[in-house]
Amino acid sequence: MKNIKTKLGQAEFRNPVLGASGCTGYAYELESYTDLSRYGAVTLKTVTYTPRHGNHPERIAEVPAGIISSIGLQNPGPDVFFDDTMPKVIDALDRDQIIVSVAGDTIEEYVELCCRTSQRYGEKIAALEINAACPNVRFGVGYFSRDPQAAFDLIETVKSAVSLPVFFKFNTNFENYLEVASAIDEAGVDALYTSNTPLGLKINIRTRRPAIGNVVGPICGPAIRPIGMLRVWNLYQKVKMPIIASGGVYTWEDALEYMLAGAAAVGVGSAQFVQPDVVKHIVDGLERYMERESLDSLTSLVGAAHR
Amino acid sequence: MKNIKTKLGQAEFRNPVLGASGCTGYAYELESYTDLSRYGAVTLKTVTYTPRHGNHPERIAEVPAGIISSIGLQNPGPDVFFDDTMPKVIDALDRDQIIVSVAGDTIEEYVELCCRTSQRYGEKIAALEINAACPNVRFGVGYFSRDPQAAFDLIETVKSAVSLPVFFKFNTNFENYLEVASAIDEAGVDALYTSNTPLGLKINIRTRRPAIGNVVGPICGPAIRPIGMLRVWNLYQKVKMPIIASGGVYTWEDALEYMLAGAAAVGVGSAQFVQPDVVKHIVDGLERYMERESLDSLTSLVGAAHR
Amino acid sequence: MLAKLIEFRSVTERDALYVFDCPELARAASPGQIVELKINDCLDPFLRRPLSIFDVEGDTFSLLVRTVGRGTEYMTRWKPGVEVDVLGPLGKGFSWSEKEETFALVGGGVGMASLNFLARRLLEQGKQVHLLFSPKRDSQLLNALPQPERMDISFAENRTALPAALNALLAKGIDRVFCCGPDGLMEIVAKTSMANNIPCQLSMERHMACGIGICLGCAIAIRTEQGLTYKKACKDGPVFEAEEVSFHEEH
Amino acid sequence: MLAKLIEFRSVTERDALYVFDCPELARAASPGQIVELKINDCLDPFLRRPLSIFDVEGDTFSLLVRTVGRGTEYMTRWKPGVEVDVLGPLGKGFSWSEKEETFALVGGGVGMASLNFLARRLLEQGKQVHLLFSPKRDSQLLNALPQPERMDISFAENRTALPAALNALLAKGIDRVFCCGPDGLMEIVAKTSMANNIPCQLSMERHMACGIGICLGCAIAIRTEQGLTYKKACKDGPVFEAEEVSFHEEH
Ligand SMILES: Cc1cc2nc3c(=O)[nH]c(=O)nc-3n(C[C@H](O)[C@H](O)[C@H](O)COP(=O)(O)OP(=O)(O)OC[C@H]3O[C@@H](n4cnc5c(N)ncnc54)[C@H](O)[C@@H]3O)c2cc1C
Ligand SMILES: Cc1cc2nc3c(=O)[nH]c(=O)nc-3n(C[C@H](O)[C@H](O)[C@H](O)COP(=O)(O)OP(=O)(O)OC[C@H]3O[C@@H](n4cnc5c(N)ncnc54)[C@H](O)[C@@H]3O)c2cc1C
Ligand SMILES: Cc1cc2nc3c(=O)[nH]c(=O)nc-3n(C[C@H](O)[C@H](O)[C@H](O)COP(=O)(O)O)c2cc1C
Ligand SMILES: Cc1cc2nc3c(=O)[nH]c(=O)nc-3n(C[C@H](O)[C@H](O)[C@H](O)COP(=O)(O)O)c2cc1C
Ligand code: FES
Ligand code: FES
Repeated sequence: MKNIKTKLGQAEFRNPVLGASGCTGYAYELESYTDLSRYGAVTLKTVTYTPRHGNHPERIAEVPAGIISSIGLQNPGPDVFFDDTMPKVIDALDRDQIIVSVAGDTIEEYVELCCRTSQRYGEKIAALEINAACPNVRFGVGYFSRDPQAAFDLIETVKSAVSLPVFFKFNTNFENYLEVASAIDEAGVDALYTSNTPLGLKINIRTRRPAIGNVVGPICGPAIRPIGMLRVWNLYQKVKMPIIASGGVYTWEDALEYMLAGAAAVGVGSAQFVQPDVVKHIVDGLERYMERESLDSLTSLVGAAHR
Repeated sequence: MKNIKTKLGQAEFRNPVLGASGCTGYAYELESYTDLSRYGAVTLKTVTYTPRHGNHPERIAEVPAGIISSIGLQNPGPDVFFDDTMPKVIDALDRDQIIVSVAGDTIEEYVELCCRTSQRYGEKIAALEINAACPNVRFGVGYFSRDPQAAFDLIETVKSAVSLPVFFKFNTNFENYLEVASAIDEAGVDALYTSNTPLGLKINIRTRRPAIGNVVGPICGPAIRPIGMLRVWNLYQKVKMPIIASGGVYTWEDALEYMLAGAAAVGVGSAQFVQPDVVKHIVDGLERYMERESLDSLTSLVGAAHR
Repeated sequence: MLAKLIEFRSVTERDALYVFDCPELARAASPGQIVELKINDCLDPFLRRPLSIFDVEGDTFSLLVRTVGRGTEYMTRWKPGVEVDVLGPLGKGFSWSEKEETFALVGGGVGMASLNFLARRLLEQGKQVHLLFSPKRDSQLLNALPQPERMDISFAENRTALPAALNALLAKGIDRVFCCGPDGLMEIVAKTSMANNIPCQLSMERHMACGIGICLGCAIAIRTEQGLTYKKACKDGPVFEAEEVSFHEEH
Repeated sequence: MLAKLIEFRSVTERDALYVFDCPELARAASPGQIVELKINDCLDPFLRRPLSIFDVEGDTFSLLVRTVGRGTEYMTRWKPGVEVDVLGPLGKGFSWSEKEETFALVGGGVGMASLNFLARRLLEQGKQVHLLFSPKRDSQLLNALPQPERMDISFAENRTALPAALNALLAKGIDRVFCCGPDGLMEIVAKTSMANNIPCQLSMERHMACGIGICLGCAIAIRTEQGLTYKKACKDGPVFEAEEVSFHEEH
């Protein structure tokens, strides 16, 4: 019997293909385009401690095999999120499919958001995701992604405050990403989620100005997959916790490639913009592959390229 | 009268579109595929202090909108280069089109290579290019690209040893690339040449092993252009010397985009693998653009997106 | 969803009309809505392209497309018979009330695309349609209109001449204004209409990644009682009320 | 250079024959040479694809292509009439001397592709051609051969059976062996031929970026008197002498 179920720390998912935060909306928007039950899970758009308008347009610029985006974490804040959004999410997804992503400017804000989520919806979601790419009021953007001690403190505090599984989503752009990952590993997170999106710039040659209102933004999409692949490869050799890899997953082959490099699961982001039912196709593809290769599970393939 | 001539420090070229080292062979191989006189210049494949066999195959892996390569600086070494290769190069290109790229493991090796080149061919070439991406025997790969002091010493020593224009080609992958660039700026180089190629990995899902013999290799091609664009943007704000940008240039629009970001000239690399006459097309395109926009020169556009 | 190209026709040197057979989409579409087309089946160009529905007739819909970049250039090479991957109809289109009788449609260049389908529906309901087009030098575009004789068509030489031309038109007694074109033109039309106290709807453009409301890439600054906020061009729009759109203010 | 596809024919479930009109290339080609095809005009797939010239007749050349990945899959969608961007003929092909009369051509799977054109030229010169094909289960591929009746064709069940089959063939008196197939098969053929003191040429495959000698991506390890060195499959090869190719040794 082939089994595509995927355990990430304390959390268990129906399959290893997850909708990535900010690229899957609140899932219910996709209901008429795909079969939502085929998602391993969906990480909802990050909710921040206070509502955020987001960045000035243009927010999207196409680049070869990818996009530069600059959304600025636009979201309605926790009150609207809990009262209006979550009920619709719960209608669209099963409990084991819902991951709530939170971000704050301080550890206290993160913890409060986690606690509120846990109190209100703890029974109805699968996990919490700490988006560590948020600007820190004192130390700037990505602080919790680049300071091992801050990352450790953040996770340790959150873990002791809630009993839900906790994922740590961070950006591997900083040279010390392996150190940060080690700190997280020690702090006892359920899974490490990598975004692997380097910063980029595009200039509009007609206006002769940056194409993005904010000038700079992270690059996502297949273009950056080989970068993500290398970082997952390196992380797999460094840490023990399961890795969720995002960055350019478009086909089942891409998902498999990340798993061979060491990812236990993958997050699918911008591919959904182009093909809203892409997650279903990836899961179908992985199942067909297991069939063809007579694999009972994909677990044995995780990190297999290292062996 | 439109004038597309390009001054880079002491060196002057017929146009700002250069064939990048390692992607243009020794130029004469391209004679039957394009009009070599349309190249602003060609940087020849890097010659190292001692001959190098290069890396074990496979050396090439295709990725979305680019490739991972791992050549390992294969070259026949200076004796064969000077005696057999250079005469053929001189037959194929004009003096102002020839840039010789050198690399050593120590400053002494660099200097000796520069002096030998200068003595033997000083009258017959336009410039020397210091490939700073070479492994250092003591401090590992990219030492001269990541240690500002080492970079400064290297350039200062070379500049005082030869009178030819000198370009410094370095990789912007290290977090301190702006510091390194500042050091070079002070050392008084004629131009800064950026390669902008992040490291990547691909796994062959059939063999379940890395696709490249060497596991890891730099990614080049359009996929990484937005990364290069941002780094050139940042460098332009930091340094005074002219910048030569490489990384994903394929069309005249790409060349123009780099110039708007701050590059005085561009290096065209892997695009030539796909379209051996691509440099001619880029130069034609820039000339047509100047015509259409009634521009006398492109100089006013260099860095224009900052203003 | 696949749509089969059944006709391709040049309208001007840089604009072309594409007619697709796609019953499901054609039947569901309403004026002002858009489609998102996949240009080819590889990763370059990466994103779909958002285009207004120019017309609907029976099982077919058409697009009026200006060739401006890689994607639209690629489209000009499509041959009838090709099947194209399309999402749609998407977004919220134009709206009006039964009581309103006379409409001014202001089109700026290829922005005119979304107004033709609107005109068709208005005419079907026996309404009166005035089309004001700017800039006049682009008027060859109107060759794409299937029923020009049923509208009253006038021109503004350019943007400078537009306020006067629109004022003249509004003076005839217009119940509602619809506009689609570049931001600068729409701002003029919004101001002029509001100054005349005539309701006005604008069809807004933003670079889009998804077209279906999941990326928040297509932000339009909207005035609300609580201050400025961003709405989605692809889902809350592309059509917005003129009063609510903020063309300049930042937060 | 553009080559126009004039015929497309399935040979097996996963192999197809493509015939192109391209006088310049066809006239210049010699057996063992390759072409580099651009799959489409966008950035994905990025690289050209190297393919052996399967045959040349008058102004046309043909390719026998196994569908294995994105690029070759894309090719199967080409319709006759399409114009494809091609570089070639590239590289150094097979060579033999006038005195040699009897040849063994050993093909492994679709590696057979480069041997058909060779067979044609040998037969034109009145030489005797023995084709040994492995593995037998792939023999449907031989349906692509235009003149099978003019060769003596035999089979090896698989790689294990190959040395015996080749020894039997060589025993008939063979002047030279040519081989094209997977590395593992070529190594066997090289060893067996050398053991019999019969000259042997191999057509080698490597991932290629440029195909024209400027990237050094297609390295083949070659034995020389000064030790191992790397040569370029695209320019110095793809055909090499069996003695010079090193299948295993690293530096
Ligand atoms: C709601 C909406 C409706 C539209 N309706 C029409 C129409 O009916 N007819 C028509 O000709 N054009 C229309 N456009 C503009 C059209 O989408 C762009 O011209 C087209 O995407 C350009 O693609 P390209 O590949 O040729 O150009 P490129 O410049 O190569 O495109 C690069 C990227 O920029 C985006 N982009 C470029 N220009 C625009 C633009 N003006 N607006 C939004 N995104 C842009 C592209 O979608 C792509 O992501 C509409 C745009 C929007 C947002
Ligand atoms: C000198 C030479 C001659 C060849 N002749 C033929 C022929 O006549 N018929 C035929 O069917 N095939 C031939 N091949 C193999 C053919 O080039 C590959 O099967 C093809 O490139 C695969 O492309 P893809 O996009 O379908 O596969 P993908 O796996 O998607 O290709 C990805 C990348 O890997 C490269 N690649 C994949 N497989 C190979 C391979 N076996 N050898 C070299 N590069 C590879 C591709 O060129 C591309 O760069 C030849 C290869 C070489 C080097
Ligand atoms: C438009 C956009 C919005 C995003 N918003 C968020 C977010 O709110 N929180 C988060 O953790 N990641 C966010 N991301 C990052 C994605 O979840 C994902 O990690 C990244 O895009 C890489 O995956 P991809 O290449 O498949 O798109 C966003 C990405 C994009 C493109
Ligand atoms: C196959 C290959 C070989 C290269 N060899 C060299 C080299 O010898 N010396 C050097 O300075 N750069 C070398 N480079 C880097 C290129 O010159 C260029 O900076 C880089 O590829 C980015 O440009 P591109 O994206 O246009 O390819 C090489 C790149 C490739 C792909
Ligand atoms: S384009 Fe994605 S939300 Fe509108
Ligand atoms: S493929 Fe580039 S040198 Fe052979």
